[in-house]
Amino acid sequence: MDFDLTADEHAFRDEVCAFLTAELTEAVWRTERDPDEQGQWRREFTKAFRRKLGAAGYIGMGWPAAYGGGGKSRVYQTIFAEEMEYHRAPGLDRSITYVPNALLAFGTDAQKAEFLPRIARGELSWFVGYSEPEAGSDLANLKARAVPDGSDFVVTGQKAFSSEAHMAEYCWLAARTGPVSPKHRGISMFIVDMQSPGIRIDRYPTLAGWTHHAVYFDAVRVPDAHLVGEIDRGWSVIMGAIDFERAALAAPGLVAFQLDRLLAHAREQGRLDDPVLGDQLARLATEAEGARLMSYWIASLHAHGEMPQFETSMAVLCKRETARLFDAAGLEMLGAFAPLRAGSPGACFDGDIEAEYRDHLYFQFAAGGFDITRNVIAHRGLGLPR
Amino acid sequence: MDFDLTADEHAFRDEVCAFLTAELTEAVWRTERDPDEQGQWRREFTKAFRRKLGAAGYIGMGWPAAYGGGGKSRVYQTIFAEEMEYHRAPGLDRSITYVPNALLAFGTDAQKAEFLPRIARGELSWFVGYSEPEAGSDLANLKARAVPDGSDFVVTGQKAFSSEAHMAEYCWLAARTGPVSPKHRGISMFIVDMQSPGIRIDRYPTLAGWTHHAVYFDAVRVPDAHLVGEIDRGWSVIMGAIDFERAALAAPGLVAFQLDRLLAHAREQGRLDDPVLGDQLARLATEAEGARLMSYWIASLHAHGEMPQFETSMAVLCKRETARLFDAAGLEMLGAFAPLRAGSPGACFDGDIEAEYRDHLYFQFAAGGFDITRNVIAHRGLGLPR
Amino acid sequence: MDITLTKEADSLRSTALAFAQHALTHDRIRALEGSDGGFEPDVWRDMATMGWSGCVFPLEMGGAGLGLFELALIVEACGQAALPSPMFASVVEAGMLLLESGVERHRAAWVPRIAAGDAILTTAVFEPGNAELETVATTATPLPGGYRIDGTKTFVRDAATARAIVTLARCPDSPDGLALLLVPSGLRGVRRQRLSSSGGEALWEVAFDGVSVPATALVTEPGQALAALDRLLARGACLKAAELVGIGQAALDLTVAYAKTRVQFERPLGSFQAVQHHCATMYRDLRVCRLLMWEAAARLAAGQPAQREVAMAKAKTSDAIPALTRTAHQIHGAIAYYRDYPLELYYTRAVAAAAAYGNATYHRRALAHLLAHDLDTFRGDIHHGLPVRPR
Amino acid sequence: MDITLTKEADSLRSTALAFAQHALTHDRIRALEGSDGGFEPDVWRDMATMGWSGCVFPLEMGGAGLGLFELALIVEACGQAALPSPMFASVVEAGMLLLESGVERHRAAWVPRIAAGDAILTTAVFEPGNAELETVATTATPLPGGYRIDGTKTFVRDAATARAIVTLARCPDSPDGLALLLVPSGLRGVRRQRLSSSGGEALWEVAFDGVSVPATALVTEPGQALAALDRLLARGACLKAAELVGIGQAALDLTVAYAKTRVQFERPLGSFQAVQHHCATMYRDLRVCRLLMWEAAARLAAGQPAQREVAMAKAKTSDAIPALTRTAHQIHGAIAYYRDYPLELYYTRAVAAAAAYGNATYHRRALAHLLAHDLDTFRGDIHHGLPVRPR
Repeated sequence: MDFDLTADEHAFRDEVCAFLTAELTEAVWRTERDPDEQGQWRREFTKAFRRKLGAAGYIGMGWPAAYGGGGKSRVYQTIFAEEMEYHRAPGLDRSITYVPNALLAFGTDAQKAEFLPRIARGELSWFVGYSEPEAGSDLANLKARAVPDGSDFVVTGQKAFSSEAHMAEYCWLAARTGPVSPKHRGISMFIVDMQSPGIRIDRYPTLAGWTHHAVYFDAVRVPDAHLVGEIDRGWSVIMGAIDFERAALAAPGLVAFQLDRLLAHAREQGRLDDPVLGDQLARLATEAEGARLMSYWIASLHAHGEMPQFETSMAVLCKRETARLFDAAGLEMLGAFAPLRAGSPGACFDGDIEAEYRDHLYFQFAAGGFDITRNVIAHRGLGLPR
Repeated sequence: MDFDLTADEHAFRDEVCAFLTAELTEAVWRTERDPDEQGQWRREFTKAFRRKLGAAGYIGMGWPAAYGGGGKSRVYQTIFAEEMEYHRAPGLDRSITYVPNALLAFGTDAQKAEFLPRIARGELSWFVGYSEPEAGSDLANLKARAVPDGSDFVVTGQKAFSSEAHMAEYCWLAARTGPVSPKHRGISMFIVDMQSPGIRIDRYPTLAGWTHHAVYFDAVRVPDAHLVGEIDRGWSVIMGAIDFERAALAAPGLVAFQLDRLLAHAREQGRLDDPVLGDQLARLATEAEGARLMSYWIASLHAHGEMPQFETSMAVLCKRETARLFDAAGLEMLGAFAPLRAGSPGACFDGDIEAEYRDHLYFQFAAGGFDITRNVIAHRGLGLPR
Repeated sequence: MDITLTKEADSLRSTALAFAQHALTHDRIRALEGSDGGFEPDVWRDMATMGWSGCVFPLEMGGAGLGLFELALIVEACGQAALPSPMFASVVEAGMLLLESGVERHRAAWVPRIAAGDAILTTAVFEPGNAELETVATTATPLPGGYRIDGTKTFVRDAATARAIVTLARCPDSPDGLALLLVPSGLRGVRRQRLSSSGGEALWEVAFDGVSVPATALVTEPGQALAALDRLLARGACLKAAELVGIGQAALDLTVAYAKTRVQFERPLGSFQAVQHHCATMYRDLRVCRLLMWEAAARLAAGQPAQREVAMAKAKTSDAIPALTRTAHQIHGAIAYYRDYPLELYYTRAVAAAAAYGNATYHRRALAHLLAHDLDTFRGDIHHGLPVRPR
Repeated sequence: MDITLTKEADSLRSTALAFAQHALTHDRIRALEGSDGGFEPDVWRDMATMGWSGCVFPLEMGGAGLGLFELALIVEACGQAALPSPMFASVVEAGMLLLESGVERHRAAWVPRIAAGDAILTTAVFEPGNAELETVATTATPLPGGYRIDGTKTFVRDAATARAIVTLARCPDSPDGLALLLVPSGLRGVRRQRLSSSGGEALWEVAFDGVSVPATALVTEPGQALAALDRLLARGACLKAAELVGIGQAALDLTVAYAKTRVQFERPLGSFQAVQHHCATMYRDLRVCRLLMWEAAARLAAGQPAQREVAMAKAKTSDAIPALTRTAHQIHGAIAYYRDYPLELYYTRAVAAAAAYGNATYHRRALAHLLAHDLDTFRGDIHHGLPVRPR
């Protein structure tokens, strides 16, 4: 039981912090932002930045050495994720958290050899093709179909809410290959080259300002070799890989940044001794500390070889609920100036707090969301009956 | 639209307030309290007080003139209930709110003639025999049986959570006369003389300090004439009468008293200008005002001849959730002294705040409770599907 | 005591809502958000024709002779429809200020035109970095025969369409040190810059750089500005609370409708108990908000003191309605995260209305101030008199 | 960084819990609540035999040589079992005070006996009407060869069973104006009155009426009382947080077990989504509470500064655990409203533990004080250094 970073961990943290500080200069913040993109970095910048992460050895940190991994514990990965979030750096997403871990767990040797080195170098962006208009929380309801044809599968269907689809080299796709009932059966996983003929991408503006995508597959051919895991058994891949995504989502850098931003504002306004504000910031700081500990607790369990499952969902819930507390409290603290947006006279922090208040809405429903996550905790964590 | 009391209403309020102030003297508070009783008044005092309410004309205020009623609108009844709660007076309960209104709606002429005059004079205490160990929220699950035998029914079974059973002249009983499925059918309502042979009452101490009762019926004979409504159709009586109970429960006098008590305490401690406490009292006072308006809104709807249903449940929820906010906030405000109980050195308000913090627990689950009431609002108020 | 809408009020509300909900498509509303005017002139003309712009003004000034309560119902309906209009700037702010506190000259000149919808006026009160009115930095320096105005104002509604701006400034001529001056918006030295802001209002920063106005620009009698301002702030807060109630109703309606039709896990979304309980809480909170807002509006309309009630209404709506819109999105999920779904209109308007005329924190501070300095008012008209039974 | 229990700690916790849960029946626990002693001497002897009373003391004083963190696990287990004992008074308060800050004379005399469970000591710090320690009214007046103690103390744990009371008083002899004096509880002039209180502790008001003690009664070196007191308050808050975590775990366990078996509307109660979500929230809050408490305890155990962490742990547990017990009752319904159902043990103990050693409001004020005067400490060891990127 040790709540302090070790000397090594501290050094690593300082190294990551120095790397990010050096990369994300004032000039970069001025020139590389793009409100059309999720995360608000220009897509070319995100791709280039991910290559830098690869070159610095930050991508394969936790992989086995056989695949070029650094064999570093989850604590290091959490430190890295915390720093990335705190600095609001681009590139730490499913392309380097979810897909390579899912490949390691479920891919063939050939698939690992084909993709892992390129992922480790930060060369690949992935679009995870799960959600559809009628398959959100109820993911097993998906309708996209993959029909065997010679040594290929032929994929037809529509995917929604498709982050990074417009900049992805590959799609990690869930499609129906088998019966519709029971719904969880008959789903298979594929790796699809986004340059394949028959793929069309539409843009949809979100209320957060950036553009999201829908992807249409029209008789897109996928070679057998790019089937991941067994046919009709894709659901177990999806379920087995959920934790890879959750662990990355639980990083506590966002709330640390949100807290520091409000503290900076209060200090600038000479309001650090305002009793009512102090009471509120005391509450928020306590919640932020709780979220941070949750995240490192999960990392510690992994470091001990345990396999936290619903615990990781709980950590994500805790982090995201805390972030939403900060979103609302931030607006309240800005008072009359809260609604002002980027570029407006009077906007504090260039309108970021209001922008995040919109952006973070997806915390409440995406990747399980607050309600479904509570179902998961109740069922898997407490064993309550369905 | 008028948020002020009319001159008449104001005069009535002053009259009730003066009546209660005169009756509930310091001496009465010293001598007539009994921690073993729900409401903490000696049972003889409660019964005597109810007769005084009857003599003063406060019981039948809303009944039709034909049954000795005063024909006063719900606004007056709400004013009366608010004052009673504010003064923490005994006697305003199911015996004068629920039973007579249910009798007016569902009783035979003979039953009305037999019971209403005595109720109006405050002579009768009633025990409402609904709940059983296996029939709480799921009331239709009740198992007590009433079997026809000659011109009587013979009742056997067990009732739980039986307020005032030990001081009741009569029981307003729900028992099964028909099939067990569907559960809502086959229930009938009876009036049972509590002096009948075969009735046994057990006492159970509650965590609130007072004693609750369980009532056992062993072949208790009830004459046909005391069947209320049609046989096997008791569920519609239960459902039809729910609003009578709810409307009384929604009275806002409790939260007004809770607020004033905290204000008195803050003033006594010279803390009215404490900013953090001020922020909290501002929140609480706003919630209390909301609860008060909800209550008078329901009364106004009734006064206009409308029949609010789920709205009344919403008002009860609002009042009770607000009361629970006050319970927790009261303990917080007392700080280290919060846990001290009646008679202890250092106890504020003779430990009432901590006692109510325990007592009011039943707000959260009884008469629907917070969860079931939300179901009701969702289904009946918003039309959401079951 | 009668907390129900009169038949007339209920009918006014229904009519207003029916019009407001059909006046503009959601696409058009979104398109107007960035425009200089911010509203559709044709719609505003229709609203004037129906008597809404004149609703609160006396018959002899071309108004409908109704009161602030009826105006609140109209503002609520516009909030529920996300319908942009200069109602707030021209009627709630400048028009009622002139009606209640204006000198005869300006009242006679402007109120009938505001009531008819022929002229739009606005007010300039708040200042950058100084939104809580503790100090006013803008000055009206006496000149021979007039004043020179210098300073910068912000959160000025509809400055691009307003003929004139009723502007608050420090003024040594007045006993309370303040003056409200009517400044034609085309005067030399008046410059405006659009604020980019959450929600649908056209808000501006307006700079007055040595702007000369005649002595007749004074809107109120000397020493009356502060009182006029107090009434403006109370009215603004109450009617922003009304707008929030409309916003909350719309968000709840959208959510309930969606929950009834959307199927997930082979069941309607609305059959899940978690969704039901979220919706029930939204409904409960909305009802409390509406009752508090009604009370504040009724008291203001009757000319009764309403410090406590306005602060409660604005504090509660500013907390509860944005929270309600967050829950609405949580229930909707991804579909409402897109701009083409109408829920976002309410999400962003809730933020703007909560921040306008004092947010929840601001109004709780006002209540805490009452608590410390005027306990009777804090406790309200209907109270039982402290201390409680001394036990 | 490693936020997991060591095997040894986990094993200690399991052992402690298994013992604590079987030491007394619920009926016996309830019966003890009103008694003067408040605990079962046989059980305390067993706890001493297992080494718990000595857990935190050095081997050479007959202790187990473990630390505050292990003590927190034992206190948590006792909280989870609602098991009364003089652990808090004798070990957490008096014993550790003597160990850390006591003069050799008293440390050598008492710590081994406390560790062995042979003697129970307690502390008298708080005063009636003055629970927040801003001022101390009790006085230790210097006499030739000793002191005369006058004053009244409250919230004195286990005063009826304690051999001696470590008492805080104003004292002109000490540089910090304060003294801690060891007062044998049988001395003339020491009177005690039982407090009637929520929860299971035997709390007393103790009056010192001209009580004479020798000069050797001084527990700490002159000028060291305040520092000893600070450590006592931090330790007390942290271990009350540990107790609250145990209370929360017990309430959650009872609730989940009940929800799995109780059938309503032909379904297990726990299959209702509302119940599931309540339970999930309880579980989430409990986990956060436990992690915060672990952190505070680990820092105190390591002798690191822990103002922030202790305040956070006590503030959060004091809010969240009583709320958790309220939800537990809401889910149970009427059955748990009766005294013979064990949930009420936790309901009332949560109130008592939340109020002891500073409630949530008190500790948030402490955090706000840090915020105003020591921003780095407020932010914690792991922070990135304000200001954030200036945009």
